[in-house]
Amino acid sequence: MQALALAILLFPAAGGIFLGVFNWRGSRLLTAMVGPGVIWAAFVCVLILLGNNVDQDFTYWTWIRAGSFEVPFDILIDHLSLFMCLVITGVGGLIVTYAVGYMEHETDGSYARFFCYMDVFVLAMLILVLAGNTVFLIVGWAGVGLSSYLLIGFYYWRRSAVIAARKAFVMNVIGDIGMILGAFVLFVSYHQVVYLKLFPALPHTPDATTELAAFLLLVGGIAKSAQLPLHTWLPDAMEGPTPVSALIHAATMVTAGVYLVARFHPLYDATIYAHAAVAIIGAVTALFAASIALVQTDIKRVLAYSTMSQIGYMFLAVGIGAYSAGLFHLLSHAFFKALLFMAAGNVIHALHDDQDMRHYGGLWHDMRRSSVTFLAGSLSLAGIIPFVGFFSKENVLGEAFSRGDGLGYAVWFIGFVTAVLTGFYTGRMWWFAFWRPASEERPVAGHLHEAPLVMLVPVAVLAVLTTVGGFLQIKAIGGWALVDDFLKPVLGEERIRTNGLEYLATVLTLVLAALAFAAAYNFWIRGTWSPAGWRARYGWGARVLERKYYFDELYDWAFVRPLDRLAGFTDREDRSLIDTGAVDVGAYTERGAGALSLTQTGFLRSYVLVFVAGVVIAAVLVLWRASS
Amino acid sequence: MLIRRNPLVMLICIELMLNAVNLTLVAFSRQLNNREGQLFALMTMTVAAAEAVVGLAILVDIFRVRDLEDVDDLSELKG
Amino acid sequence: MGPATIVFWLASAVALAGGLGVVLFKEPIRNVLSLVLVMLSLAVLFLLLSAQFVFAVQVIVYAGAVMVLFLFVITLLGPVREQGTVRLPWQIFISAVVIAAFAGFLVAMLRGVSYRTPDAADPIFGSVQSIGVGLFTDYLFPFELTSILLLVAAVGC
Amino acid sequence: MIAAAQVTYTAAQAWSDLAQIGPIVAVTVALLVAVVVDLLLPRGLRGPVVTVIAIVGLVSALAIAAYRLVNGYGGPAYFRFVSGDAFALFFEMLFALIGVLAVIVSSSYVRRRGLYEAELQVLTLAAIVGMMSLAAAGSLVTVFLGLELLSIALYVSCGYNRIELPSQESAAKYLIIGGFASAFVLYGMALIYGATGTTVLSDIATRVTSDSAGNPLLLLGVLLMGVGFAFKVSAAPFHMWTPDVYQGAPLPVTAFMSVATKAAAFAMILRVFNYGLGHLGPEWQVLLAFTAAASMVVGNLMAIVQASLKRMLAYSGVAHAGYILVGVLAGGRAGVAAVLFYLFGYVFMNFGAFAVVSTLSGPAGDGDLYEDLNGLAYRNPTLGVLMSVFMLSLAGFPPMVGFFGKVFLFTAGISAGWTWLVVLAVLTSVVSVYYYFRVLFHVWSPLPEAPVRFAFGPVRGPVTVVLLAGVFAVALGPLSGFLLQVGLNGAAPLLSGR
Amino acid sequence: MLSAIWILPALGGLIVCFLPRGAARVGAILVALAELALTLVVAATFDASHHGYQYAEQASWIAQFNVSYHLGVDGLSVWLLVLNALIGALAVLATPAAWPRASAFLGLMLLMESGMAGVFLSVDLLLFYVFWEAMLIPAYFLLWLWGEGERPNYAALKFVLFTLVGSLLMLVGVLGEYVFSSAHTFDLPALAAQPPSPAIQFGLFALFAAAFAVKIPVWPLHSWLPDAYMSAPTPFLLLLAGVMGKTGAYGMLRVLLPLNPHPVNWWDWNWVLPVLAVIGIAWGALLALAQRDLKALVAYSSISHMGFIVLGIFALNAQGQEGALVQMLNHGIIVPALFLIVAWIYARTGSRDRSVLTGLAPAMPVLAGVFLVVTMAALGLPGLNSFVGEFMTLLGAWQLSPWLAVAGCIGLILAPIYMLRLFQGAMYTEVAGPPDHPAEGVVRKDMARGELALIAPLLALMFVLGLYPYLVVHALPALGQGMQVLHW
Repeated sequence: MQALALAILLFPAAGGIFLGVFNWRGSRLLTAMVGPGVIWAAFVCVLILLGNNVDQDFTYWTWIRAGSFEVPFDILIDHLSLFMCLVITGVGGLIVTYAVGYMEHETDGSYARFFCYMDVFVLAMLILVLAGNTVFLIVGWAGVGLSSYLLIGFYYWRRSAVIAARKAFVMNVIGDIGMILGAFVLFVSYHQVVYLKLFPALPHTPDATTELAAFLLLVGGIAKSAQLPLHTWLPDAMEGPTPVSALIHAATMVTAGVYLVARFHPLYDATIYAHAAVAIIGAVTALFAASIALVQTDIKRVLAYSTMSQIGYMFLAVGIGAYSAGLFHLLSHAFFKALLFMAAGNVIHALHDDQDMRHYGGLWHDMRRSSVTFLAGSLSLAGIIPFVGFFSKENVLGEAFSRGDGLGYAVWFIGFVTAVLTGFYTGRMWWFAFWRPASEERPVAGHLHEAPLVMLVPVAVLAVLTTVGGFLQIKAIGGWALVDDFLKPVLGEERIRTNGLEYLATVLTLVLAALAFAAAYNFWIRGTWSPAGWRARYGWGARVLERKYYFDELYDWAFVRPLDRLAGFTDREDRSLIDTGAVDVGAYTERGAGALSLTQTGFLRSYVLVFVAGVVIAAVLVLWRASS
Repeated sequence: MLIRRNPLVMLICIELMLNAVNLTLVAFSRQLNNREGQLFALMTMTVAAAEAVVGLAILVDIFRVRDLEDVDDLSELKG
Repeated sequence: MGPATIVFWLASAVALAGGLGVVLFKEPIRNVLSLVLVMLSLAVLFLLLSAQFVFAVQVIVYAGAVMVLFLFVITLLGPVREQGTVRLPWQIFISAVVIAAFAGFLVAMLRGVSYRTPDAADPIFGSVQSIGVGLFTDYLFPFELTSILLLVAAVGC
Repeated sequence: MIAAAQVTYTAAQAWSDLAQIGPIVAVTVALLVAVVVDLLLPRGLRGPVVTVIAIVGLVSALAIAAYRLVNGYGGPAYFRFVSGDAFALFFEMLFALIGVLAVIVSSSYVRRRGLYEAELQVLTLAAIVGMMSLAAAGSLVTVFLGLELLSIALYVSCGYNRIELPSQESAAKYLIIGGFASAFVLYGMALIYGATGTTVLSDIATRVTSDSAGNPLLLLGVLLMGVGFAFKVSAAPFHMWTPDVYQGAPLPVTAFMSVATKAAAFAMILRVFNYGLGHLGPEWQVLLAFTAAASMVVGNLMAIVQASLKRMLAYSGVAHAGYILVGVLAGGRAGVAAVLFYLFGYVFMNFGAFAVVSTLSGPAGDGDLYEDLNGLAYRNPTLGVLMSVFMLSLAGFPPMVGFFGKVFLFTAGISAGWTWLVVLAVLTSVVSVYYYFRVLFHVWSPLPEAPVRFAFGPVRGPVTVVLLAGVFAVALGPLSGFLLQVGLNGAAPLLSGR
Repeated sequence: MLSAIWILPALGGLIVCFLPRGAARVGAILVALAELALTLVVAATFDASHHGYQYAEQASWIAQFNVSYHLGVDGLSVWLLVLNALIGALAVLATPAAWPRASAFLGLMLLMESGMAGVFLSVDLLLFYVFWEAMLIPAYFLLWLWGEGERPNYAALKFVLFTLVGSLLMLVGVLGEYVFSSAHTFDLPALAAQPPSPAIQFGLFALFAAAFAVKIPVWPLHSWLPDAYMSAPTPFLLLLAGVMGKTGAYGMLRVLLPLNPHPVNWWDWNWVLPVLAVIGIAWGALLALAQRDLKALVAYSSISHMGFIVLGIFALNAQGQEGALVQMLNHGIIVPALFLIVAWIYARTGSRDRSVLTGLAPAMPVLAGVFLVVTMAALGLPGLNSFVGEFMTLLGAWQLSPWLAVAGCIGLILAPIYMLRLFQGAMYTEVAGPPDHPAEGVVRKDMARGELALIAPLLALMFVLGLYPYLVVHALPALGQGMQVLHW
């Protein structure tokens, strides 16, 4: 079993290295085979491990040992990590197979390079999930940051992609530092690094260190999952190719924050403020992102903001203690968001990489199969009844509602409003892009050729999962909760007792979301409330939303520009203060020497004079010494 | 010695100083009643003589090259 | 005030005058002559200090031979008065100050010396015989050194 | 009839006394033979023959000194006027070595400059006799006579190049100030004699006890002698003569003078102050501390702005005098041994540097400016490398002997409590690195197109000397343990008095 | 065995100096590789369990001051020796055939390498000092005679004078140590056993710290570094940046801390230096941000990295100091790689100005890939080697005081910004088109096989040390007893 656990990591690693180093100029077919194949192999290993119901911490070698600080290289296999591995390798495999088709017009070099980066990403994500101690978690954490930098900046001949990549990476590093400091606090106060030893050592009553550690880890989570303060990199990350957005910015990477809180649930249970902060940040981000999504014209940006909003939901869930609900929403989100991205990818691919929704229209008629799958995804996103989205979102909102205290209701209400907004912008996206008759500027006027099979099959699989997946946990409507049972050994008992009321809330959100979706129809198509009219009256609101609440400008003004000025200042200072300081010393000695040499006049008599003067001084000294 | 500018006079001043030393030596010899002082005085006399001879030789050389009567002219070497 | 003390004061006065003369006279020849005067007065003092042999050497060798050599050289090189540009104006002033300080030290230091009254000198103290014996027994090595010294002086000029 | 004082001086004792001062005798014999030969031989033959005689004399002196140093040292001789102890033998060996080097370098230099060779060798021999007797001095009289003999020999050799004015000017300056200073020394000695009643150092050592510090005679004597010695060592306030004299005098004389006089003067200081007036420690240590500090600062600072190599080396000599004074101040066995070690090392460093400069001088005149060194390493690689070795050693870089000398000096200094002086020494030696590296800059700067002033012919003689000095400078580094032991033995007799 | 480690390059260097160009190059490579093999043998047979010095060689040198020629290697110095030999070999290999006066250059490089090996080997304080100064002389000549830039001599002289002020003060410290410590010897373990009183330790600490601070360099004494690095020729720069800085840090660990454990008088030195280190980290990072020239950027970034090392050393606990040592090795691997790459870019494009360089990635994809890995290692990406060092250093600093660790993190945040500016500035700005049809102007000049072979060992080490730092770390607990100040 130990070898198999390591194999999960070795497969993607081997794939990455092979593609990166050897197959760099090799055949495209080989690349197409190795890329996704390696991930499916990892998927198979996960399944085997799942089958044997392995629940063990495998240690391989000592990574660092400095006195009492001992960090082994160990992999923790338990239901939570297997659950995440399933998501990563499963959905990841689908996306990478989809990418084989999507990227075929790339050159040989870039093709191999793309798949190498994808494999490296999956490897890093697996390390993150499987790591058995905080330090290795950080290694995975930064590895994911690196691969997102590489993939966002994949089209490096586009300046905007390069800038976006760097921005994403710096944001991630800030998150890493939060994680590192959190690891310090944990080690310094509890002298443990390995999870299985650390969690029992944690106190049950909240005190300063647990709060501090929880907050610091939260900083890492926020940066990675693009929550409110550190979220500006996600929309720019859309510069990367669509499969990248699908895999990283929908299914796996952005959910790392949720996994983190779930994994450190003993720590978060032992804190009040940090735990509440998670929920609040999640809720606020959900609302914030949903509002911006309303006015976005680029389809991928809409999806990006919707991702941010959905992750807000997940943070909300884990923030109020409903860890398994959060993870179930994570699973469902992985399904329908990947589906939406890939379907959008099909459209973009067909329309020669045009991402602007205004040029779409008439897709229902021209690309029937992709439109159907996109519809399934949209309905699931909006939270309509049969789809998985409904069950997971309602599950989260239900838990929030039934938590019973002030935080629970406040958070539920924000979630409810966001659900409505989500319904609206999803509807807007569907009607405006797909249902509307073809717009004039559509790049390909005639019949759009549907995506090749290799792209359609993964989309179809995900569509099926989106529709059927809901039945995994229909707790929202009082049914069974398979996911909760699966995760019970790791996450412990459910903390929130459900009472009857939240079914009422669920029905309410369902109806309103459906209405919002329909409202979008006549808003955009029939024009009963013309967009232009709204924009005239609430112009300023639109502009604020479009400018993403001016966060980018704020960061630029607050951090980037002063940093450059400070750097310039230190550069000048370094030259003037220290450098000349040292050089001056040399200059002064030189000048002193010059003055001294004047005394050497060459006249004999002045020499004798100096001689006698010396005698006098010596006499004074000897006298002073003799007398003292 | 400090004031006069003629090198010859300087040599004479040195002789004067050495004479003074002789006087002190003989005085101490008498006071301590041992003859070392006087012998030492004799030694200094011979040394003074030798020095005078060499001094004059060098000065004669310089005078032969150029008529110098002021020691301050001797100031090519400086700085 | 026995005759010895009178002679002592007289000789030391003459020596002082000669010394001043050496320094202050403008004419080099006058300087040399005043130095001879100093030497002779010193010789008299030596006599008082019962250093007969040294007196003789001083008079014959030092005053006689060396001073004559000086006279000869000065007359050869032209006994012109000292004038010409004064290159170091401040030299005189500063050297005066320095000399005053130095003299002050000498006096201050020596005032505290307590002199032992010398006991009576036996007759052969300063005589040629005792100097001779001393020279060739105790001072043998220095004696040889002086011979080398004179050799070098001869070779040198 | 006045009874002659009965003095017994048996023949056996005469021989043993003579043996004590074997090296001095050897050099004197060589000197006399050289003078006689100089008179008899025809003009052409004179130079080389005298040189050979000089070398033979010096080598035999070296052999005698080494032999005596190895198996048992002698005691005082000639009524304690001179002594053959380890201290004296160490210096006699050192001076003989310097003499050999000097004679070789000067013979080829003089021939190249078309000067008259024989006299220079004679004068050098005379100077060495003076120095040896100075080092071996047992009494103030010998000290004075040795000092005067040395000085007069050097006055004459400075003025050796009769045709050129600078040489004569340097001789005149050196003579007048030298006379002035020796008058001071003499007066100091007279006062010490007056206070203690004897001129023999060992008696003085016994008579001068720590409580006699109040005696003004002693104080004044110490002051005056201290001033004279500082002059001879060219320590700071009294160093004014050094640069002019070094620049004016012919090169081998400068080389010899810079090294030999310093060593002899330090021997004298050690003899008189450390040994003779040991108990008056605080008094003369204050004096030397002042001169040491001043010479370190003045020496190093002035050296920076010099354009001429000889003047730069003169000032570096002043600075090194300051460093060695730290050892003298430290006193004790470690201090004296450090001084001896440093002097031995300094001799080779400095002499080597001067020898390299002397190879530059052609018939036209001494190659004295930095520019003359340009591209030396490319014209004559051995000279270039060796010059760098000397400069680095003077600057105190580790593999070379200079560094170890400084280490021992400073260790003695710190353990004797002169920490502030050691720190000053360290800081000023950083300044010294600046001008030593300026020399390196010129030596190694790529060969200029314009032909340098002195394209010099085959100079086997000085090159061998430089090579020998270089080997000593580098080899002594690691072997410093051995040399330090010799120094320690040398220091032993000196301190037995206290 | 140990004497061979420093004598071999010394002799080799001297011989190579006088060989003609071709033979000199071959000879130098042989000597360098032999040296590498020797150090590897020592490292391999080094058993970690044994405390104290292994392969110790002792012979009395200057008995009067009981100075002994005492060599020994322990956990601290074994890997630094290997680093010294490796970088030395790379430097010799990196010297192109058509190098002016190649034989003298290679000879001096080997001499410098032997000096540094001596520093790592010597256990006797005076011997340490002798090697410490001896390695300076070849460095001066290398920096000056083969220096690029407009005033190589000024830079070389400034470098020497700066270092000398420090090391001569250290000389006073060394002698003071001999005099004031009751052990009256120069042997490090013996001196560490009887430290003098805190007041004297205070003074001695200041003296020693001056020398080491200049060499590393620590913040206020770093102004020689830009001049020296900018005018140093690349092969020499590998040694200068890669290993010479480490001798300073090693000196702190070997000499400074054990000999004066608590230098407290007017103020506690053990607090002053970590603060200076942190300022250095921030200062170096900020300066790196402001640089336009790639080489200057890397130079300033190395000030920031060295700041981490000093911070680790003065954390005075196991994690901090072990992190410092690992960081020394990492920095010794990364900086030479960076300088090599900058030199290759300069060779290909003729300029080092960040803004002038246009997109090079399409022209040299392999170089771009290697440059990417090295940049990631340099900015401390977890998983690669530099992270391990920085993590443990900051952990140690956190235990000293949380604020120090937080301030240290500034360096961690700034690092990616300036490193990515370095990388993207050269590789990606204004790339004309997708890689397969690069812009006309950019001629495809990808990495030659030789260059790849040159940087391959460094890359491999980056990964190995990243994934398995235990290889180095396990030797550490067997540190010399001189380290008992560290309450493990």
